[in-house]
Amino acid sequence: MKNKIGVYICHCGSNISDYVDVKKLNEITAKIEGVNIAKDTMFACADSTQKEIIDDIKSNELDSIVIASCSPKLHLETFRNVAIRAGLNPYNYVQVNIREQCSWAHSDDKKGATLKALQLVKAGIERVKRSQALEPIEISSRNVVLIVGAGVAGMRSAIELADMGTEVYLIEREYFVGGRTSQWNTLFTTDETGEQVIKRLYKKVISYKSITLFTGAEIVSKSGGIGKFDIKLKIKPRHIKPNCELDWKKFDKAVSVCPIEVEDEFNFGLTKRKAIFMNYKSEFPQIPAIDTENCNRCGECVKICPEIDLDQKDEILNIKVGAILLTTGADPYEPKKDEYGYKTLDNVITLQQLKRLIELNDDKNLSYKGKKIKDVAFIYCVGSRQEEGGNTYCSRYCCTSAIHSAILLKNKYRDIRNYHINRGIRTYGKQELLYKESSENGDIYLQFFEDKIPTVEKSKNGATIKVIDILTTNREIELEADLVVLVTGMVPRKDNTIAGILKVPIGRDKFFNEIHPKLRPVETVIDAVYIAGACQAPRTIRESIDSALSATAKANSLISKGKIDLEPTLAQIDTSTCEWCGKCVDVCPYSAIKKVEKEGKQIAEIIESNCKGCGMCMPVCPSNSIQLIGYTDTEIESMIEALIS
Amino acid sequence: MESPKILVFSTEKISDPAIDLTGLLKKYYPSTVYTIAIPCSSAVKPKWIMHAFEKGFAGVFIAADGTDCPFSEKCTENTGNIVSHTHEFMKEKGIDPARLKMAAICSVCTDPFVKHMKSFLKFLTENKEQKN
Amino acid sequence: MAENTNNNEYDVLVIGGGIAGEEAALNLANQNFKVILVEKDLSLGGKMIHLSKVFPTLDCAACITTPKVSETARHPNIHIFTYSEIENIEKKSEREFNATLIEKPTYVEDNCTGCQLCEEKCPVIVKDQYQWDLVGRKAIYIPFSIANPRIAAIDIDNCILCGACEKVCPADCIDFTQIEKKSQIKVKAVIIATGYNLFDAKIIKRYNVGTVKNVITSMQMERQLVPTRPFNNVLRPSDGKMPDNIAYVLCVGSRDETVGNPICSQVCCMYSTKQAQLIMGALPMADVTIYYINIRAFGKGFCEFYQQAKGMGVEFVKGKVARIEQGEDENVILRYEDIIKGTVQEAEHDLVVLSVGILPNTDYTGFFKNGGVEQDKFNYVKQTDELLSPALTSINGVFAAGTSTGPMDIPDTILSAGAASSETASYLRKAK
Amino acid sequence: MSKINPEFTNELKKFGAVNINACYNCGNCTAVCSLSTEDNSFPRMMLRASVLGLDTKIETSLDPWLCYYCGECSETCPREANPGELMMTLRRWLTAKYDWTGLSGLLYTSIPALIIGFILVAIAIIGVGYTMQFNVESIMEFGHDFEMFAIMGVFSLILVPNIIRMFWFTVLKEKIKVPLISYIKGVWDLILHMFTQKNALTCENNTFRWFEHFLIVIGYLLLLFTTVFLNWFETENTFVIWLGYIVGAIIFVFTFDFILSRIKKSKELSKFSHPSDWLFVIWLFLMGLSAFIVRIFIDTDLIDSNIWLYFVHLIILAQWALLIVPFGKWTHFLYRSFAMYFKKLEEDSK
Repeated sequence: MKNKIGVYICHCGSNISDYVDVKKLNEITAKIEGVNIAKDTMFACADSTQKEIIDDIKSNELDSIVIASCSPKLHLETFRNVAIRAGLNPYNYVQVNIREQCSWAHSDDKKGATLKALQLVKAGIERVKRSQALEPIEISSRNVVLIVGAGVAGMRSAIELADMGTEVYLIEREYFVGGRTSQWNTLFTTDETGEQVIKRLYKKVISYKSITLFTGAEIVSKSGGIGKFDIKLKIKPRHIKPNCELDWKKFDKAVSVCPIEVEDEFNFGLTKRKAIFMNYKSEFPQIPAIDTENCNRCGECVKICPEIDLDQKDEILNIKVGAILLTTGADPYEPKKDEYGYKTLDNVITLQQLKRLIELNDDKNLSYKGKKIKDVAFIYCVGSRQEEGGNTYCSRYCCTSAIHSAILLKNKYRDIRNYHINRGIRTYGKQELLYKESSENGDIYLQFFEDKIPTVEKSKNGATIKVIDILTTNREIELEADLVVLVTGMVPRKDNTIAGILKVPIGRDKFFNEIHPKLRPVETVIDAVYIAGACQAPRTIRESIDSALSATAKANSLISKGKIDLEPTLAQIDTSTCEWCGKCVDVCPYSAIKKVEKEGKQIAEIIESNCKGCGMCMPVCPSNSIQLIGYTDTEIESMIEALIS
Repeated sequence: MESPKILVFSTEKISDPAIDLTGLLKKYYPSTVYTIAIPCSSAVKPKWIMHAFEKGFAGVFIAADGTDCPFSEKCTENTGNIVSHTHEFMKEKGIDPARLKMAAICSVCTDPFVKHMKSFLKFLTENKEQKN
Repeated sequence: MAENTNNNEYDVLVIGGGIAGEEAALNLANQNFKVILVEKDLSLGGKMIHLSKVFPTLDCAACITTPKVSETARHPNIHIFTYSEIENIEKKSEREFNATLIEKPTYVEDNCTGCQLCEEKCPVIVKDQYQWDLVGRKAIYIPFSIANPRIAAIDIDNCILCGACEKVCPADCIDFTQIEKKSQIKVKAVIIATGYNLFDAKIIKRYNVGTVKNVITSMQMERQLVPTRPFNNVLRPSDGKMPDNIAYVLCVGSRDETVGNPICSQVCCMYSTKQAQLIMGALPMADVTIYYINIRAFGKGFCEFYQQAKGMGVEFVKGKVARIEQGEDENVILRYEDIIKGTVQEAEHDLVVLSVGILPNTDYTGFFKNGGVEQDKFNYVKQTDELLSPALTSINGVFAAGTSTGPMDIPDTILSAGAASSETASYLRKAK
Repeated sequence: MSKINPEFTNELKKFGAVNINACYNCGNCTAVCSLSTEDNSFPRMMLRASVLGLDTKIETSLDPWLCYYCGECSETCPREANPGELMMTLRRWLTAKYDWTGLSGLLYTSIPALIIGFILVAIAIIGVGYTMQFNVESIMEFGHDFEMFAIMGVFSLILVPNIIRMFWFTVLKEKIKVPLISYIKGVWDLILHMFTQKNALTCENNTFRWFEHFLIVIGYLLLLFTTVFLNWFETENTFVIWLGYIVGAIIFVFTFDFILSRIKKSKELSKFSHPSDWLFVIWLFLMGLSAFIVRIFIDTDLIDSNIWLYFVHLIILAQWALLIVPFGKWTHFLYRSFAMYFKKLEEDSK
């Protein structure tokens, strides 16, 4: 208990003293037990007063101070600084709000205000008496970030972190980097190609010594927390001997002799590929891969290419990092069988397939399954904005992407005619210009309501689409299309085991969830685990990059100093009374409590690096074994008593 | 006759700034309203509330974070649970559960705060008179 | 880095103290860079601090902005100049910019405690720009209740120099002798976070803004919905009646070639939907109709938010309002084509809100001495590597954050500011 | 059920329509139009039908005729799709559609055909002159006879059948049952509309333009009346001569103003001009001007030595009467009036 307390009561010009009898207050305060000095002052925040307080603390060896003035939101830090300058622990300072919550709120009741001020000051004194000197909790951190997913967001963030002097592990589940963007070909709104963009990023990534890239790599397990994560990685073999120069002609031949043919996921099943493959010639890393799952180890390829090594095995690697950034991206929505004729009609494909189809076709003709394509009908919001069942959210990028694809088609193949059967075009911002360009190209837009969706039927030349068009007074419009493109949106990755390993919360839409979309948009409730790009929500490339760079700034400022200061306001468990029940764990939003065994007894323990000091665990504890520093039972209860006295 | 005393548990980030702003805007509420600020409204212990009643507070008001809570989406639910638990304790002790109230107060919700204080005080005063 | 002790030297100049500028400044300051933040207005907080609740989470804007504002104001690495402007910036070489800072006089010294006694005594009443002219303020005034810094300023254009404020000020901080202060500063990088302007609906003649009384802008409605609002409820201007049939006109100044702004403002659909939901709360009996071309509910949780509004009974009518005219009883008549019915309709509402779009704030164009920052065709800052480095501008070392590069909602603005701070940090570190 | 015909816009583009595909269906054009009503809303639906190629919908519609092209819709169109010009284009397309000879369509869409047509008429007139050895007296008499026969011929062989075709497309084909009395009751309105085009006054800020148009119509009809029935060029009656001078002057002064505004593109409606628009105003101007000058030459007895001048006038007149009146923009005057009449019938039938 403190017993050399200094109390200062501020007039705040006349803002307080006009309504609160400061002099009288001061007199009474001086008599309270434990109070060593009681003074009133015109402006407590004035430089001269601050100096005076410092002198008082030093000369009278005060052990704590109370200042009754304005709201702590204004000057708590100011006076904590005063305490520090006087050599006093800042947590042995209590600010009592007698302006906003007293003199101003009760200027209609001077007597009441004075009485209240007195009680507030008393409560402040009681609180400061029981205050503990606290130091911020300091934990060391590694200036290393693990980035999961080497798509645009992951690679861009890796480069930026490396620029800032942070070491990076960049891991990619696939054999090649680039994620969805590499499949995307020409991009809105700059008309760069995915290949170019990935090339720019990859060249930069490999130019840094501080970035270590693993392809075919996944997280197996995680331990530790903020500043000190220990991660176990599993790396799939590529089956090509390390550091060898590969002869491309031999590789081509090896591909041709490979007897395995599987659906090519890179082209969304439009083509087949071999077990030994590269998705496109300029793909990175510039080394082919043999996918272990499909290879039957016949050895035909080894006969041609001695660089191939079919005996390579999974590799397990342990890495130590300070923070984790998830940029795992999204999957395209896979339409259900027969959804608008998908997989039942010959000429129904998804937008993603169309993107690949444009890439696979020559410049003269667009053909699909050997048939020349002239009329292309885009059906929008497939798998997005569903009122029942499926996804309720809007996938954000698809309107613009479909329109941009239509423009590309029109520019590349003059006689193409595009029909956009949509639910209201959402080309927000500058993307609106693409919508205009496509319209002016002669693309026809038809709009339908969710409850009257278009029908796609087989016809002689392709498909007949019937749609009730709200832009033509709900008239039923019929059109013939050679190719039906389902504009499918984004869904969370099918395989999201990483969320389980890292305990990243999943939102209503099944994407990873941030703490707060505005306050902390790239942080998760797991400290030092950040999310960016399309794993968080459907996004365009630019938006993904914005979020990736944002996460970069946050991660860097957290771990680059080598140590992390945490607020000392933490929950504490009374180990003698705790009878493990787990209720506190259920309610804690930060997974900051774990079960431990101590002296043969199961009890809860606070993981200090995770605790944010919200105190939610306290009221649920049946044995009242949790106290929040600064808000302990004795502090609060003595304040209550002082307030009522 | 002295008017009944109300103890308000406010939250440092959200509802306490609203109570500050109430004073700033010179919107008056009774001077027998006392505030203790804590990090989150879900951290109020029933024990504290019971202590306040024991020591003579006529009413306790939790100015909750509601959906604005910076800590958890479940704050409203958690605070609600605290209130209902405390209500049980109050019933055991023969205290009218209506003497404990909770409402979400956003960081600029000055009018709602004043309204709540005035009506709560009115209720407590009437209640007290009836008892007398 | 922050060890730099020279008063006129900083690592980064952030122009604009709105949410973007604050986020960028905080990120950099947390990485130990010394930041100077220049805001032309009297308070930090930009436009966001004036908003009511924000979509799609409906959390209160002040609850998000004010902690950020005070964190910025408190940060030891951030030096704030409010009511100040940048006159010019000259790039000397990489990581070497000279800028001229102008501190405009407020005629009130910084030791003002914000007690507002002067306001009570000031005899001059003018329109309050922070309440979008809905109510009045004095010639000496605290900008708004949650302003930061929360100190008074004298609007010298309207002040009659009666000296009443000087007499009553307990802190003795009124100083009529203040003059504009010019100073030279040196910085290593610049972030443009100058934000946006709102479209002036008067430009559209057939909307009769000004002559038809009960037509207000969305920002005026926003102010009526804020808890710190000027009136205690949503009222229409002509007679102070509580409206019970409110209309929103979307795409006012957006997606419109005739006003030179063919792009979509990205936020109006959602803020209108949000206001509609809030009105449903404030005036439970009121009908709200939103006239739209396309509802752009594209972001995380937006579409669900739009569906929620529909579920609450907000009526969405597809059709652009073509004319706004005066009806009987001060009511307002909207003429539009109901696209779904395919017929021309005239609807009467007692209050009409124009959901005005976003235009670039082109202040930044005047900053740079030799060769300005390149603009895109709509006068936003041109993003020279839009896809991979969205914050880069045509000048190395000058970065753009938030709506200075195009229309954006708050979450996107914060991300964009984060990106700008990140690029700035690595630009600064390359010097080492 | 309607089938999309995307080729239609290409066909329509030959008639003029410019940027209609830019439309994003906001409905501003329809709502801003002073003539559209709840029961009768245009031009967006016409634009929509054009974009989708719903030609039967357009063929049976009277809406294009109800538009007086004040330009408000085009001026305020947020996508600059120019709906006003589309309505004008549709009038051209419909004129071609109604015309059983098919010449309208040809002249609208092919500038070479147009030039050939004009040259052929000029050659024919010169040929006739040649057969008369360029004798002033007989040529002027021929001119007068030609006028009468041309009017009657064009009217009975082309315009009346075309109006009947229009009636077929818009009323009969649509199976609109109209009581006989409505046909009679509407006649007065038909005549009134024809000569005053009073609906144009409903358009925003259109009073002066309407007045100009009205004066030209009156001037034109009077010129027709004086030349055909009063045989202006051969009369000695002072009143007729003066009347002739005045109406001639009215025509060329106001048409000159129209031409000027098309050149300056000052008004929305004059920003885009189809060849047929140019032809119409220029020929009307030339008619007024040449008639005026011919009369001066007659009054100053210079005509005998300047017979070429009358020839020029006669060629202009013949081109006007044989090409522009039956196949060109002149027909709008009739179709528009009948469209009002049919519209009234349609309304009465409901």
